[in-house]
Amino acid sequence: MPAAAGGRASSAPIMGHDNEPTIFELSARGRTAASFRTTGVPEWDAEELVPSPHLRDEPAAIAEISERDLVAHFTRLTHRQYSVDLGAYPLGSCTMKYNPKLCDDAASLPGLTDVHPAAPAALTQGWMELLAELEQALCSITGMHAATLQPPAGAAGELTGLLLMRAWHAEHGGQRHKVVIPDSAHGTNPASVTLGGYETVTVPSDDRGLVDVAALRERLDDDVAGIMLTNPNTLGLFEEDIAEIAGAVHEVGGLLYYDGANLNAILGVTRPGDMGFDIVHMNLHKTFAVPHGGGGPGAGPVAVSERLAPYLPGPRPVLGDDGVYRWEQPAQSIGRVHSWHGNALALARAYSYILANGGDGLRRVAEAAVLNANWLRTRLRGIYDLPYDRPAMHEFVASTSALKKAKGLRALDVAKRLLEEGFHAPTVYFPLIVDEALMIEPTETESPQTLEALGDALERIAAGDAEDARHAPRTTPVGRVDEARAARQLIPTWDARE
Amino acid sequence: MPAAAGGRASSAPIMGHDNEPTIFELSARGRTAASFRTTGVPEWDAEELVPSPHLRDEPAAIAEISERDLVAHFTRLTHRQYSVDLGAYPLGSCTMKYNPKLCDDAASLPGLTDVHPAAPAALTQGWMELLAELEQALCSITGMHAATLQPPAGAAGELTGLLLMRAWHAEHGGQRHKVVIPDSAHGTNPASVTLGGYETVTVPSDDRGLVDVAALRERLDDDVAGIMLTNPNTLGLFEEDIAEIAGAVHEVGGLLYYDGANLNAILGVTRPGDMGFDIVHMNLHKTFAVPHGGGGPGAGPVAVSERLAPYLPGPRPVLGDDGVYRWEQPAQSIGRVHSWHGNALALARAYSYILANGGDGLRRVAEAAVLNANWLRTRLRGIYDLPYDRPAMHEFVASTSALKKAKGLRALDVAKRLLEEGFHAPTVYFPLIVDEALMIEPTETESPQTLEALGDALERIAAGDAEDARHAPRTTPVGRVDEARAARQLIPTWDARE
Amino acid sequence: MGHYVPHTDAEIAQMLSSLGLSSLDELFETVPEALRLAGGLDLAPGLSEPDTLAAMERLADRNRRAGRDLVCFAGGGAYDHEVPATVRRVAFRSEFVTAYTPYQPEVAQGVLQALFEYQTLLCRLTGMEVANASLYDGASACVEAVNLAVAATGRQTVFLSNGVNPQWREVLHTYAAGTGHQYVACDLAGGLTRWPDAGEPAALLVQYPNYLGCLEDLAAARQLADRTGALLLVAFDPVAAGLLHSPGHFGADVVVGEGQPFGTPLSFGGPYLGMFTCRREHVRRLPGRLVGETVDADGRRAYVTTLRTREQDIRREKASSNVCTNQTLIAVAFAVQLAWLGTSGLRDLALRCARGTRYARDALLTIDGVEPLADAPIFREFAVTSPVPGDVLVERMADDGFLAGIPLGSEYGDRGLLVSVTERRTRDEIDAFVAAFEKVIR
Amino acid sequence: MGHYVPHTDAEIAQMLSSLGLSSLDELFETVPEALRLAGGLDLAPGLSEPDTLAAMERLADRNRRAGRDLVCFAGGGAYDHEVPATVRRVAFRSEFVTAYTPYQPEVAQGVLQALFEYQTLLCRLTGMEVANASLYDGASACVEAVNLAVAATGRQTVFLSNGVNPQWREVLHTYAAGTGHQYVACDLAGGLTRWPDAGEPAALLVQYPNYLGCLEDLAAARQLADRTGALLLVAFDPVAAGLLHSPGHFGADVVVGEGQPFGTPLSFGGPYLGMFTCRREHVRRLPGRLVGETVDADGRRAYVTTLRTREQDIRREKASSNVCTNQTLIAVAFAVQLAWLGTSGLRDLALRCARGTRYARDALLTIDGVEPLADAPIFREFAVTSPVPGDVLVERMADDGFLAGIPLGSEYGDRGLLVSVTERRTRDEIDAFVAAFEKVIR
Ligand SMILES: Cc1ncc(COP(=O)(O)O)c(C=O)c1O
Ligand SMILES: Cc1ncc(COP(=O)(O)O)c(C=O)c1O
Repeated sequence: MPAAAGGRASSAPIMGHDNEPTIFELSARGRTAASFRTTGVPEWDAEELVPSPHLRDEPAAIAEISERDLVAHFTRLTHRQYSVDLGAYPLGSCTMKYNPKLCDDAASLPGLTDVHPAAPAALTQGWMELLAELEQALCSITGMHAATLQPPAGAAGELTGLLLMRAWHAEHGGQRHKVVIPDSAHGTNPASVTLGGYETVTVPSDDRGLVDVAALRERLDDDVAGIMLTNPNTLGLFEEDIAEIAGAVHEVGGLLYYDGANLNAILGVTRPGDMGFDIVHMNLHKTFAVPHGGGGPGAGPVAVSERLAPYLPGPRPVLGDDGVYRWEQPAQSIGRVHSWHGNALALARAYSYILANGGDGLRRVAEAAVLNANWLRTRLRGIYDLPYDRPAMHEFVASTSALKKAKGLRALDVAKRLLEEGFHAPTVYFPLIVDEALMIEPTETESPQTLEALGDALERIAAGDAEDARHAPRTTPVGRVDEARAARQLIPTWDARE
Repeated sequence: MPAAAGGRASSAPIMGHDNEPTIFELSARGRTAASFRTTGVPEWDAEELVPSPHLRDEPAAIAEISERDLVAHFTRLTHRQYSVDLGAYPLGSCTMKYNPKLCDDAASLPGLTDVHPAAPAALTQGWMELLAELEQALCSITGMHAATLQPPAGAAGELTGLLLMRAWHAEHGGQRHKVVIPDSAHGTNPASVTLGGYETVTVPSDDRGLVDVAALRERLDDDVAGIMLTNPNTLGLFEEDIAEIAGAVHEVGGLLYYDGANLNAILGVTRPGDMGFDIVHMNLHKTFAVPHGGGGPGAGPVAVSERLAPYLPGPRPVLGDDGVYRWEQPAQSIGRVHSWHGNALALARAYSYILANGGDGLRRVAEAAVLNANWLRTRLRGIYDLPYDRPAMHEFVASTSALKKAKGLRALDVAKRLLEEGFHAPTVYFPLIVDEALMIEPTETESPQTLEALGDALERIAAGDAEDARHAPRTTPVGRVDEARAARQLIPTWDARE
Repeated sequence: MGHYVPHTDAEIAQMLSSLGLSSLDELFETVPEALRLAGGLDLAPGLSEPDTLAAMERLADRNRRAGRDLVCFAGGGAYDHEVPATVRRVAFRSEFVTAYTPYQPEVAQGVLQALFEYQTLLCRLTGMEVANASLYDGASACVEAVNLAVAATGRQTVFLSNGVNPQWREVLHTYAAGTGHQYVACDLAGGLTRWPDAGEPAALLVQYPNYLGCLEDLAAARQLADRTGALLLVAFDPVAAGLLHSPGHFGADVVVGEGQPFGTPLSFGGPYLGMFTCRREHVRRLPGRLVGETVDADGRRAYVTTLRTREQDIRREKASSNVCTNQTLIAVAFAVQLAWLGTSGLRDLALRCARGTRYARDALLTIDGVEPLADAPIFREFAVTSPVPGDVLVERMADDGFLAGIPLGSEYGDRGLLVSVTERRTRDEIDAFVAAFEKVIR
Repeated sequence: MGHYVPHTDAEIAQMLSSLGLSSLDELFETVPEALRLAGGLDLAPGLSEPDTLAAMERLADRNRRAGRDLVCFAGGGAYDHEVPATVRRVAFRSEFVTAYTPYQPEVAQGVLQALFEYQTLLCRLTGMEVANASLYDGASACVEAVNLAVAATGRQTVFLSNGVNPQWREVLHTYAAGTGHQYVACDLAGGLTRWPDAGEPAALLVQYPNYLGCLEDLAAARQLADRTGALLLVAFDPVAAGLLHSPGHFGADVVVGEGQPFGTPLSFGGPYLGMFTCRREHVRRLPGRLVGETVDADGRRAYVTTLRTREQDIRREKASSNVCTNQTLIAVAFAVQLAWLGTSGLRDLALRCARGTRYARDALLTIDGVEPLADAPIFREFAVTSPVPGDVLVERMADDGFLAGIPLGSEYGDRGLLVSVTERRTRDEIDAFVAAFEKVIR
């Protein structure tokens, strides 16, 4: 009998801390859970269907497992996984807000899930109306003119935006080579700049934590295609000089790109379009409650000002005077950036979230997000360093640099201890300009009681023993994980083990 | 700010062993998750709608909690709960087999869930066909003539059966007063006998673990209304003398009642009807994969022989020659035993399970269930006492009586240690006729690998330290629970605490 | 065949040989030859999963759905309330769905705590002190209430209001055949129960609001109970707790009811939820499971089923009830739905039901030929009479896309129709309903 | 308004005062007056949850559904495969759905192990050694494959087969505007790629089976790659792994593809799954997340994202890719579906697709006027030409309840239709499809 670990809840921490075996260990030759529709189609042999040079003799080896063991395996894995539905997730820059169950229902309507993306417009008017209405709503929220929903994530939105920049400059005074980004920018920004065919020019932040406008002016010339900004920036601070910045960049013929990862902070309060931005991407999986799925799928629509609209990716759904939606390719479109129409079901989720909140609800979202962040910031004052202790927006950055000097308590250890306290950790060591950074974003869906509990836990940790913290976490499904070893002795698959 | 524990995953053992607060502790005045359809109905005040002697001034106090906290609370509770979907559940007499996800889908079809039970037959032909077909299928499986699907659980089926007995005797020689049950019977049997208006007469088991036929004959007379048997019995043994027993009971004009809790063992192998039983109840939540739901809902249909059919509860769905189903009341019906038509969605689940398995599949279920039980029984030979070490059916009873004498290892401690090993415990201290009983039912859905792991765990425990076992379990969300205190200082609600 | 049996043929052969057997048939050697089923079960062979689902869909499509096919105005113990995504997706997580009764509390705190919260919520709704972990349905809850009262008083006779759901009364009579309990049927006058003014009943059983939707005079019932030394048993609509005084407020001894309105779809009548609550003095006669708070070995708060000596598995023929498997999962859904509503949401829900009901009733009564069946005050349901018998009315209005209500039996005078309006019914739906009603009785 | 903000007004007031503020507006004092949005957003006020769902249902009802309204014969990178209850109910448990990228491995072993299993399964399907944790879709996987090849070879030009999904090629060209990559379009002859016989390409990119369903000659492509020092990049249909040799068998360097066929419904095109695998020698150029096995402090097996220095958050402008959020949840569903199939199920699935395709193709070709567009051997998809242009054909057959296929662009010669048959199509459906086809082109 093949050795397989059997059906004990070996992984579920509900019963001890054993590992969950892989499906390959649970596999037993000859088993399957599969079951197919009876079709009555003639049952030709493989040899009659596929010529021999192509026909494999052995089917690819998959795990062989019963439905019962399959369900138990993955259910046990979920008991080894933290999630928003289990508790607070103050992961800075990620906007881990609660994802309403209503949107799960909306995105699983068969009339949305069972539609082929290549079906002609006449058969998909509902989807096209949904997408067109969502483009509209996102434009109102950002103060832009037109949008594409194709980019499947924020980084894809960034690259799309940079390609729009290229297309624009190509037809307006010729190509430029540099894109400016602040030193506090998220890593996807410079990475996208490179893929966009540009060279990254970094502008430092000043002691306020904002773009150093003087330094920026020094870097601006007619070879600058544009600037990418996050506002509020990754320190959670609003770029107060944004109007001046926009003026300066536009003066040299550059374009302003808005990284919408932090849009949650300003919903209904102010709009990138009004700040002078030309291109905006949004992370629907942050601001508009599309769940993160353990790392996606998300959606990263891009909205632009009127002058850039002709360059948008296509096709886009457009409502005709006859009340019928058709697919149209913008005149000077840069082309497709997705196999089909983007992460459609994620878009449907976001649309249902916008409908449920409405204009008033979205502003309340921003208000509560900013209120929570500032309440927690002041709660931590005197306990952690607050390198930029000024009114924050939806998030703020604390630091353990003093605690590290004093007793060796590192941001990483605070993060691991917080896991033991029952909370997910904040983002650590980002932005790079802050030493021992703890980037904390409570989001608007956490109650004041949750904030109090989180503040108390962070205070306990700061007051606690640093040496002890180095051994945290101990109450989690596994203890502190050896990341160095993973890279040193790479085991990327089950089959790669000796 | 009201004290509430906040949003940490305080309960999820994934992050430590704190308690999950009650929803009442999470409650904060003024909060709600509720959201209603916009109706346009005039908004009269309460005072205009309800006369003052009835109108309450304050609404009943419920927890006041956000959707986010509500979801987190109950999700965390699920991380404190073992279940079949997490691992093996060898709980004797409970048939904790895997519940196919297919049946979840079948039972949540809107065409089944969104039907009012009082809707006229013309509008519910699908449901009526389903119920009629299920009655049919259950009759084929049990070898009976007609059935009622109304009883919502096994115990309700028992009482229904006993009332059928009464109704029968009332019209055949007048009322009788005694019902015989074996000393190995499940507690619901005698409890139902009392509610059926009968007096319980207990017949002992012989050294084979079977009904002592001689002792039975002594107890049989014309005041015996009938006998209730489980076959295989609660020791997991087939009542080999069933034909003789049936003859003897029928001789004195008594009826035979079959407690179907153990039907899983004989599907497609033999049938209660062929054994001579007159009345049969089934536990669809055991044999037919209706999930237990933490203690229900189940379904306990009752099938009877032809002579008892006229007494069945009603109304029953009957197919007319015109192909239309109608509700009909059996001629001498004992009347309703359920508010409506029984636990309809549970019945739909069971029907889909029967369709998917078919006659051949159901026999395979019994074969594998019996195979698993006997394999494990022999695996434990020499490790635990096997008071009745003979070919078992779907379950068997082991005992720690020798281990208790030897080193004080009790059945209860074995059960608690098994939790630490990642398995659910067997049923303990039942049946009552076995000292320190461990009643083990692996079910057919556990793989040989799971049986091996379970056998190994049970062997480790028997070999382990008994004193240590008294402190088990330690790796569970809570440790050994003080049951005595719960009864001594009764706290039945949150509001009853001081 | 046998999708859900994981064993491969090789494994089966191996296991058999380890048992010294050469075929699966030999596993059944203890089954007398004569009793073995030759030729297998008389059932169709197993279907594949997609084929099975298709077969179930065919059946589902033969029903007219409330919501999509029919606008529902039927109640009578089964109400068309919203069950939000939150409740469906949380209450039916597989740990709740696939657990057994919590016999091992150390690994069942999830179900146990959810039940403890359910018990607390139910007591708050009913104004009682103890609740059990659920019974089967409204009918079985009434049966158990009567059993408790009989045991508590040593009396056999119960005054039974005709305002109690007729199907529940049927079930009471069915079970009385075994227990020998006697029922004195108490007529309605103007929609309210007329009690005998004397007697020695074990209990009075009354529904609030009653089957016709009318608000019974519980204070008067309490007085009669006091005069006669009987217990007051009240079947209660949990939605009413949003607007009406609880039965506890009027001094009820036992409060039961049908819990379907919170968290359970219409479901063709089941699984539903039998609510059972009583005063603490009766706790040792409580039927079924009871969850209590206690501590674990380390003194941490924990929950466990308690006062188990009442139950069948221990007390056997002397048990307070025979109930074992109950409706736990439905109780959990009830608790989740109620917590979803919260205090203000519960009141809002009750108000919306009452408003829609008032609006529909006023409109129907403007149609001539349509008369109120009772004039007592109502809450969320009402009865009318019309020139057309209720059953004919319902059949005809189905063609217009309405489930018009529930035809009333002759005991309520003929041509009666019971109409219920929930928070889901819009003004437009009600107007269309009234128009169709008028058309149909012309 | 703001259903999902838990704060009560009292709490807001309290929090504000603790911040020394008197209104929520003061929270935004750092936003210059001039930039503040007067009058709020130009959006409708929020809807209640039931109203929101009703609005979404209205939209959903405006689409014709595959399965209920249309029998689907369309493929082209999006296939109508069964997604069983098991996969839907397990892969979408809320712990998987509402987790972020596993930055804290100690509390993310669920997602990490599922991804480790996904990576292993994907390598077994493709015959490669390393897989990443997913990319966006088939198109983005092709883009990243080209980026890897260009970085590995230092060459800019790629031989791009016209047998590659046209939309994916469109995306490749869109992104080339930034990277400056050059593509040499390679025509099809008889359905198979005609490669230039010389040149210095960074890579050859070919699809197997290709867009017309034909089985490309990967051995020949490998030879050309060897001759020219190029990498062989293959876009692979994972379903093909049940019957066809893996691209790894033919010596591919990088294998990508669209993972939708396993575990993801048609979903109007997304979210889908970009599969990415390569030989181990390229692992340091791998785009996106990679999960590796390691141990925890106590030496217990654990999983973690590794070789992080490739990634944008650390390497920034020098990163191997800009991808951050990917399609993890879809990868988990892919793994669950594949494990559900198992080894025999995968072969069975592939066989059923191939059989239905053969049956449909043979039948269509008996209709006169219908000609094969390519004669090369096929697997689960095929192209035909007919007197009626593809788009007209599709529109007309929709009236008969079929989604007939995908009209082919002029590059494949006009009047082409791409037809795909999955395991879900019955003989009756195919027969009816063929009959309707014949009727429509008459
Ligand atoms: C500031 C910022 N910009 C860009 C991104 C990239 O977005 P995505 O992960 O959706 O590609 C993120 C998300 O991590 C971010 O926080
Ligand atoms: C042998 C036996 N009889 C009867 C019953 C009672 O069935 P139910 O719990 O469905 O009322 C059970 C279930 O525990 C049982 O095991």
